[in-house]
Amino acid sequence: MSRAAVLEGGARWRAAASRAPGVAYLLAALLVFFALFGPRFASAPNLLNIGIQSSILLLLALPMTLIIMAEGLDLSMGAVLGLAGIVLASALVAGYGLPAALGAALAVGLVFGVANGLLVTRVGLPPFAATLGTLGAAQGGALVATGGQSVVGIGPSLPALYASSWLGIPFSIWVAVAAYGAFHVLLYHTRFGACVFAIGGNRDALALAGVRVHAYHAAIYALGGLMAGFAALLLTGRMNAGHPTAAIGMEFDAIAAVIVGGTRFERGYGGLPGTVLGVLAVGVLKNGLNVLAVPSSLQVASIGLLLIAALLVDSIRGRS
Amino acid sequence: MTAPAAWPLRMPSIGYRLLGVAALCLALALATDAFLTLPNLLNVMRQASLTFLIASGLTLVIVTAGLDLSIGANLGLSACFAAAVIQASGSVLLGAAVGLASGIVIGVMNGVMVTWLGLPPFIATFGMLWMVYGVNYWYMAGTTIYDFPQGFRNLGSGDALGVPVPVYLMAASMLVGGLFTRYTTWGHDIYAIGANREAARLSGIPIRSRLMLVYTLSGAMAGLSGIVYLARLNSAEAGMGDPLLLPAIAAVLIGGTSLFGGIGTLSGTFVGALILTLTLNGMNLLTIDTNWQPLVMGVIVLLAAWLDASTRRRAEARA
Amino acid sequence: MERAPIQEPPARAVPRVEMRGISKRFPGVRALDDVSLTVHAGEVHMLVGQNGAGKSTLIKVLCGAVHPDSGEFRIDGRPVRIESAADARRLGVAVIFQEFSLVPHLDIAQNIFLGREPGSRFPGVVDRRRMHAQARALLDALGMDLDTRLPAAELGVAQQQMVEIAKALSQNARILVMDEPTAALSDHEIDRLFARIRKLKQDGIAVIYISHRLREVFTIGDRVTVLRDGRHAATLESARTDMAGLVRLMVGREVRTHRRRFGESAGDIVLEVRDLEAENGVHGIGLHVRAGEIVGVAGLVGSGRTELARAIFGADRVLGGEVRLGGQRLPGGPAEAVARGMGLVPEDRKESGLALTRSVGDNLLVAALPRIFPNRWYRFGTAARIVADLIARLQVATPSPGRLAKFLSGGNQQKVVVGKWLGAGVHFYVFDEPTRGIDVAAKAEMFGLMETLVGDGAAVLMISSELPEVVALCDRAYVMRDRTIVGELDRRDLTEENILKLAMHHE
Amino acid sequence: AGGGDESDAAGEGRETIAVFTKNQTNPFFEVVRTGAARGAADMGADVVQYIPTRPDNIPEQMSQIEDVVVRRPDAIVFTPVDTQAMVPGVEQVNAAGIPVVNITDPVLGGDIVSFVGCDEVTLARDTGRYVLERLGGAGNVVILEGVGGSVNSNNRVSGFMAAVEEFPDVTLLASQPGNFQRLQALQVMENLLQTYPEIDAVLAANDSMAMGAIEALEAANRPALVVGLNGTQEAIDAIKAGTLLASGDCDGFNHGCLGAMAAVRHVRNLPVPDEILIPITVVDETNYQPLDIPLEERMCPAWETFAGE
Ligand SMILES: Nc1ncnc2c1ncn2[C@@H]1O[C@H](COP(=O)(O)OP(=O)(O)OP(=O)(O)O)[C@@H](O)[C@H]1O
Ligand SMILES: Nc1ncnc2c1ncn2[C@@H]1O[C@H](COP(=O)(O)OP(=O)(O)OP(=O)(O)O)[C@@H](O)[C@H]1O
Ligand SMILES: [Mg+2]
Ligand SMILES: [Mg+2]
Repeated sequence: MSRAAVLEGGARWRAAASRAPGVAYLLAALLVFFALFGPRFASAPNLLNIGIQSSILLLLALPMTLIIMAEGLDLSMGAVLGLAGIVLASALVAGYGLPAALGAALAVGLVFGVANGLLVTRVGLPPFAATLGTLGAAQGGALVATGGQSVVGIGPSLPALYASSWLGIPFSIWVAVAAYGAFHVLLYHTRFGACVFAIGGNRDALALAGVRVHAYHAAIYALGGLMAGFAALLLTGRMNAGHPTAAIGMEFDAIAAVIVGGTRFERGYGGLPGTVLGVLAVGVLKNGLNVLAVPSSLQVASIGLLLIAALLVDSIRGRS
Repeated sequence: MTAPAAWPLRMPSIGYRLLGVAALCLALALATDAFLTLPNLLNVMRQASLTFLIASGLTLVIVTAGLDLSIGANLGLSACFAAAVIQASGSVLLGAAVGLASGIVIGVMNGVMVTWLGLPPFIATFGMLWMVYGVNYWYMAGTTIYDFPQGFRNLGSGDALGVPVPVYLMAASMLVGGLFTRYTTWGHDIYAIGANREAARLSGIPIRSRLMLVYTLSGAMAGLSGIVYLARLNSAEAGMGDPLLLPAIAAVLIGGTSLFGGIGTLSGTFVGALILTLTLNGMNLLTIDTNWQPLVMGVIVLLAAWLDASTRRRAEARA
Repeated sequence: MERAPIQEPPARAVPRVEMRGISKRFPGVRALDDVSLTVHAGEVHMLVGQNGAGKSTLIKVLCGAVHPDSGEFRIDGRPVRIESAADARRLGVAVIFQEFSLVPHLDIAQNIFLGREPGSRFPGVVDRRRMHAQARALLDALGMDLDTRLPAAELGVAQQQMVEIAKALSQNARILVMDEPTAALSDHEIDRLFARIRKLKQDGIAVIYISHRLREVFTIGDRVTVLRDGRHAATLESARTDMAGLVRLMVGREVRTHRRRFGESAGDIVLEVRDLEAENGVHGIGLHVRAGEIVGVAGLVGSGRTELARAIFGADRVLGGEVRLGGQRLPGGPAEAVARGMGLVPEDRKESGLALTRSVGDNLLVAALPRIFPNRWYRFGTAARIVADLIARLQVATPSPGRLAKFLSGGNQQKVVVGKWLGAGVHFYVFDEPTRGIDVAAKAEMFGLMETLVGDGAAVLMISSELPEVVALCDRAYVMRDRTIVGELDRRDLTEENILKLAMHHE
Repeated sequence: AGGGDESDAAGEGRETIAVFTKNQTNPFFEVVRTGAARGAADMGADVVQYIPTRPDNIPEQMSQIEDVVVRRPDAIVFTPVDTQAMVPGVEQVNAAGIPVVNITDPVLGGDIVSFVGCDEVTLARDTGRYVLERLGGAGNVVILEGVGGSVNSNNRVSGFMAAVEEFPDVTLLASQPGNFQRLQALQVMENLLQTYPEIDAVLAANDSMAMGAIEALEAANRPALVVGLNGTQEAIDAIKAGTLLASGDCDGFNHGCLGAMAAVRHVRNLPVPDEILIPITVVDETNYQPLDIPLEERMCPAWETFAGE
């Protein structure tokens, strides 16, 4: 009995390894390389740095995974994050408490997420066009509201929260870990999660099962907006200010991390662990190159190389 | 139009878009005296032509249900290479050839990644974007190359017979592109691939060589645009293509090309570029805060997408 | 219009399900025309009819997936409205669909309970332990020894079908609908399924059972309703009818199996395949087709016939062996195959046969462009002429060549897929399930077309699950099992029994 | 001679200075970086350059700061991509006990050893005044702003405004953002030329935009006086060619030089003033010569030139 279980466990590990996206191997290679050659790369403070730096991107990449699994896309996340950050900071400046300010940021995110969801499911717009439109709206909104200025003077409560740590682990990492946990449960242990797989994998099956597909589908985008709003907490805490353009382009990084992590635009294929690997790979690469003090132009090129190499590994393994 | 000309159904709602252009023109003519002057209209045409040049290759890529995010970076690198060669050799022709070649090489690499290596176009070209920027940052090392012979600069900022030179380039590429997409079997193959890649493959269309062609064309148009922008700006720097990517995508989408593939035209993209330019031109003439620009652009993209979603079904059912 | 006889069983309790006057039109097709159906508790009601007769549509109406244009329902005598799948579920209707409705990256248990996952103490969170235990129990009852954590993507067709059945059974439905549940199953699995159905009968469940295997009408059915071209043809007690009678009702005339006039002279070998092995799993394939021949490929669903066709055509990567067309070896790849004169009519015409969002004209020309316009210059006048000619020749029912392919009926779509090869100058055709989902008339036309083709010296390889078609139409047939050819039957030996014997052989 | 040994052996004597700049696209920062490298080399120290991979990206510069804190350079020479949003970054560096010299753009918080830069308001005002005097104190002008809302742009625009207000006969026609970018400035200028039949001078918040404006003016054949800010090589060449009237310069090379020097001096416990203001010059055809030498050949001034107590 126990022997069989062990064997089965081993088989499952092997199966997991064979399913692991190519980026897993690249990440391992990067870690080994930087640990050998990067001064103090493998020190605890530096590893924490990687965690801190990856946490905001992870908050966007988690819902992006679900959106992509559902054969969609959300280009508006970075802009919505920027706008939510402005709202959060402005609320703090106006003297509201942190919970109220966070609530406002979440509300902004939710409004945009729901708008995306409705545009995609009800109006029937292609996700790319719909979210490119809302990207413009959110970014324009943030710029118009601030005139392009930073929103400063947010008081000590948020910076203090951001700077806090527990068991030696900084706040933002705890947030990222908690978000991952929540998404893991959501995707793998709830009805909502099964619907995400089904919307991408076999939408008709879901409809025939009597599930209101549109509602769940829109909810996935709403969740994306909500998380963008929530990420404003970390971004604003990190900058001690709200800035309208601070998160521009982050959605592309999130999409790249998700795809590199093995999730595909077709048939509900993908998963969250791969996304974490994708986010970490980019984080480790940038951090390691900084620690090695590699020239910035080379860093820029390496990001492109990493993305393409990770996909190549997948493509080659897919063929054999 | 006769019946046969109607059946490659590629863009059903161009009428509405032209209506939009007319409405924009009318509104601007009423709102400002400066709009309805010949210099301003030529000015609008010049700006729209430049946007069209970048967006034209992208249109074909999107018709095949692909994407090319590297065009902005590609444009920048081509301009920088061309600039460096012109400065070093004094030969405008050589410089232009090198710029175009650089664009084509990047296009070919995109094509190889998408067809032979089977990478998803979104991320493959996004990765290419980073690599191209890396090369360009390294090559330019934070400098600007500027000051070119007047003859070369006319390519971007000059007029011929009172019409801006880029407008001729636009007209030429629209003519050639239009003939290519409409009157050659390659063009028809591209639409077939975009509409259903597997069916096209099983119909004997050589998918890989057609896609290679399209990505190469996209790279070549980015390279060409790089040269024209160089001539227009009289200078090149590494980041110059960055702000041009999203407007190019927006122009393609506003022009009615579908990201699902198989639907779209170059003339639509030109109308899209025109709508974008008119809007921005109008906002400038009315001295509206530029911070409003992203919002207005977003709304136009949404309107165009909504227009297609609501009219396409009816137009198709009528056929 | 004469009304077909409806035999009511001796007055029992109110029927479990009553459907009255159901009509449904699709663009170009009248799928259902004033159909009525009554099923009692504890009854297995068979639904038979030719392809496209409207069986699947009728049950889709019952389960809320398709909205009828008119008609009414009663369940246990009470009038009900079924607007959505959720409504149907609430009313106790469970369906096993003909097209698989599994989600590839969910595991078996998740698929079985999709949309009805057992909840835990936390709202929205699924009690996975309970879900897997229940799934286990369901699979055990069907005698299936599968890990409930396996994703559906890793299951074979038969296993998928069993999961579908488990999914329907898990709903504790009062009305269970099965649309061709045995199409992919072996005898052993069918026996278990039937045992299960008998048990359900005892529990007082109403079962509607669609099948093309007419024998099942007599083994498991109590009554049988025959649909013909979307109309109700008859409802009979199973015990009071026989196979010949059923077929007559289905076809609407005396049994007229399509008999081809077989030409004596088969020509030269057009296609020769030796030792073919492909990435998709087919292996050890050797076959040949002569000019003027229609050669069948038969086998059970999942036996690898489609894969064979794709390997020959070069659509899937070939690992070994060779394919010779007209004596020349094909280098592989559809482009080369087409250039040398081979055309494939794939089984999933919507996925890989047609561009649904393109016009009929574009679809008809897509393969022919290099031949019609050798200098690559597209002339609309020529194109229009050729398209008009093809439309007339194939009698494609379309209002204009500009009509999008997605608006055509199945039979007309199929004609377009065949038509694209006519213009391309192809002399060797592979037809994969050419009659799937097309109506009686279109089927006859399709057969006529194939005969014309071979009459003109072309050669045809035809894959079909309809054994009578194979028997009626083919000069010879190969039979496949486990992705390889297990036998060849020539004209004399070509009977349904012989095909099945080879196809089903149990070791 | 292994690379690792070098840093160890030299580690005793040579300090490592980390230099942060905003992007690798604006030529001004290349000048700053070169100056910093030269200044450090003059004092026998090494520099490592950090530039965000995306131009002016706030979270990325924040990450680079965190990474550099791990590497522990002896000092940091810092140009914030955003004056406000980088305050927590500086505070982190403070917490790690690494001295920070702030150059070019002020960072509005944290402890810094010294600020090296110039008064941008005055820079713009003087340059504006220069062109308006050339106009004879009367005429129609437009201002090309930088990135809307950035402190940089705000300071420069308010300097221009101050100059305009000094001349009652000067009319400000429009003040439009060109995002410090040549293409945008060019297009904005083209459109402004349609709206206003008479434009006598253009005050651009940096040289790139000035050059873009010149392109537009030349294409329209509408001569006007144009000034920019930063004194880039391109501007110098344009001044020589007579297309650009003047460029307000606050020598980026010296920002780099003195920033690096101040950092090294601080590490060596030498005195460093709280603020080193680089003098402003309005560069025109009479006084461009000192700037008109290739970047590689430029030398850092002696410390005392600007920072003598
Ligand atoms: N969604 C649809 N749109 C258009 N036509 C349809 C649709 N569904 C079914 N049809 C058409 O309605 C007719 C009846 O189809 P149905 O699937 O009910 O037949 P069936 O009796 O189940 O056939 P089979 O034995 O092949 O499963 C066919 O002509 C089919 O092409
Ligand atoms: N709908 C499907 N979903 C998942 N896998 C399938 C499906 N159809 C076929 N397969 C897989 O492909 C194998 C070969 O099946 P395929 O259907 O191609 O054979 P076939 O003999 O052509 O049968 P048919 O054409 O009647 O479906 C099956 O064993 C199965 O594993
Ligand atoms: Mg059916
Ligand atoms: Mg098949």
